[in-house]
Amino acid sequence: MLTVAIVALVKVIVVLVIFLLMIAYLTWWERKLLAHFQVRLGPMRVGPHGLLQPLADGLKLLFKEDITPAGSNRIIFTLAPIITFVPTFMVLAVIPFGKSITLFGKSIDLIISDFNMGILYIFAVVSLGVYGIVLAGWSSNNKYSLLGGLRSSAQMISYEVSLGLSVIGILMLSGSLSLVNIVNQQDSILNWYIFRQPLAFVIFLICALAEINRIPFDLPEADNELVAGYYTEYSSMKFAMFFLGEYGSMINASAIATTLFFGGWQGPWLPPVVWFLIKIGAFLSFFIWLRATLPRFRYDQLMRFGWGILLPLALLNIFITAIIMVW
Amino acid sequence: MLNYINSLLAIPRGLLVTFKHLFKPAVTLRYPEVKEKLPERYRGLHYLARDENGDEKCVCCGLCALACPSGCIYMEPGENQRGERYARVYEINELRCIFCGYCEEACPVGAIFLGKEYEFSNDKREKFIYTKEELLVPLPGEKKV
Amino acid sequence: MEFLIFFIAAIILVFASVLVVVQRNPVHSALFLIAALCAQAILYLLLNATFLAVIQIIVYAGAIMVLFLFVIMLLNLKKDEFGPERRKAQSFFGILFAVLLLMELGLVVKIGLSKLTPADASLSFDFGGVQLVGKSLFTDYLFPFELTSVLLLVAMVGAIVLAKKKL
Amino acid sequence: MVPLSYYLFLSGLIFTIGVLGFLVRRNLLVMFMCIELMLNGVNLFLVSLARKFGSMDGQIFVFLIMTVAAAEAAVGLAIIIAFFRNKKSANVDDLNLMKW
Repeated sequence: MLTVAIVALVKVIVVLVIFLLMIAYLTWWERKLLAHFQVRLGPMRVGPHGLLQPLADGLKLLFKEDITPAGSNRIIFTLAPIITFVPTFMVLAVIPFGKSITLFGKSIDLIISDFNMGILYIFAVVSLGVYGIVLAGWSSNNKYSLLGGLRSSAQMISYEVSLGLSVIGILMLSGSLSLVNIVNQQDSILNWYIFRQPLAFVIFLICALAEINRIPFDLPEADNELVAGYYTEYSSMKFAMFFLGEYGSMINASAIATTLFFGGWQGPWLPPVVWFLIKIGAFLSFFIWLRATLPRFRYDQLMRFGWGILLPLALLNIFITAIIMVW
Repeated sequence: MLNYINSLLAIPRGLLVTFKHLFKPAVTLRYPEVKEKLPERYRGLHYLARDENGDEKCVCCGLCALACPSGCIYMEPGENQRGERYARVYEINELRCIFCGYCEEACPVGAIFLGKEYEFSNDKREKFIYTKEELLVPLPGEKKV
Repeated sequence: MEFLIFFIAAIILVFASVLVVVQRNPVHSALFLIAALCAQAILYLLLNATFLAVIQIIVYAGAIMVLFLFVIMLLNLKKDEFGPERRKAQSFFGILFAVLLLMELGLVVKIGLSKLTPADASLSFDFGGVQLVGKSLFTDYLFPFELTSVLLLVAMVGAIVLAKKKL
Repeated sequence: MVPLSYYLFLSGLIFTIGVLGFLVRRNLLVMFMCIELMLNGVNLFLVSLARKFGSMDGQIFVFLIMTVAAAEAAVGLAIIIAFFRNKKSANVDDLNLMKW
């Protein structure tokens, strides 16, 4: 009992630390890569090639003045960043990041909790993340924030439907809701679900982009129309929490996409954990690449695209999968 | 239908364009360490020239002040020991100056020039009124004011 | 351990439910309702209803309550628009009735429990899991299940008709 | 192992709180939330009995109640919006057109 608890605790701590480090260096990587896409250099001053930039940013944010606007709802205003930030951590609990290893004569699974309904759990936790944004928008007592919050909640609810439906094809093929089983089924590259569910992958990717508010779906925080959307009024550590939450959910989206479609930690030669990190990194770079390329959607286009194109496509995907399975 | 396919293909096309840009060398200049090569006719901070004897060329005729569209040049004439007219006071307000170079063109004796110096920022407004001592080219062996 | 979790979840559930009723600001009420729903999901987990616990969070906390919050923000009620709240007589009778109801429920549960003969049934391995829920949903309860789809369709049409200004 | 009676009393308590709120509050939205509370009390009751008898029927019922709650929320909130649009209020006391 005690050893189980200790092992679990160690796993949680290690995963959290690595996750936070990844978030920190994701901001650096994004700035750097984006700069090179735009034929610039990006951060160069703090440390060699700006490697200590995340540290400097963090310190700067920590020492900024923490402002709570007058007329805002103080409790909810403080609560909102926490609500956006915590679910991103909770998603990590069910993502397998490696084959089980043997340590001190004990076999340890490289997953925090092998919950047999991993995918449903992820959806449950992710759906709670909307509240942070909505409440932040509402409690700031600011028109831009409220508009940003409303927009984002509408966007997230709309795209969550297609996101859920796009995964159902995989669930039908795998016959399991456990992410561990899904990864184990993709043992060779031909068994990766991207090849068996290409349409689902495209829908999943688009919906995931919309869920994590990345360009081209960054309407909630559209800088040039809404100042900064729902976090216009936020400063200092609270702003940092939104920032962490956003980049954390970006990593989560990559991790889930990797697990579902790209065989998770499966791969030859290299250790499984390394493969997992490489695949996540590729996804993150792809997101940044998209940011460097695509313009933002208009709001009505966004809604029409979500309900009019993605949802029918997702349903069609389920339909085709069912037909092929029964055949 | 063809329209749709075309607009869908626009996304990978755009991605390709940005991808090509990824490998271009950055145009950024790392400023304080590396400085931009200024063009030949760059107009920066003024300086007052001296003749071959090391005397000031300026005869305080006032043509530069007349030509100046922003009226930033102020001068008071004086007479030196040899009885020649010279500028006792010569001030240029660099905050008002628009660096048009008309003073340089107006000068009949070739005394005022616009140099290549552009790093003369300061946090006090008074420091931008450059006096004659600051504008004159230092004599060899003399330290610049 | 199980007792501890039960009591924590139960206390959160009861307090949050009371606060839903007591809070003057509807947004606060909605937030406490979300907290209550999450606490109840924990109770479901204790009762081996894993699938229901997850569905509770996805459907209730993730969809229905977001809709509530959305509407509250859309209406954006000012303080004075809440109207006169809690009339004295009404509160008195309301509380009286609630206490009577609670006593009655308690009595019913007590009497009912004494007549309940079977001991705890042994549970199958994945009781409350997706497979068992799915199996009974698509065999024994197929007709109600299909009816819910009709119900949802009707609700959707109804909501659109009601919310639209002009048809 | 928590005794069944605890769960049943708890669900009764939640149901009662829902009823109380429904009777006492005058804000339509909060009344609606109290209905959700009542439904949840019943759900807890059903799930705990399902556990006791080791049969899935109770859980299936909860599942069905949840779909009903979702449908109810959609229609009910639409009604509230329509009401608010006409009366600029969310108070049940203003909902008196068919009173006489």
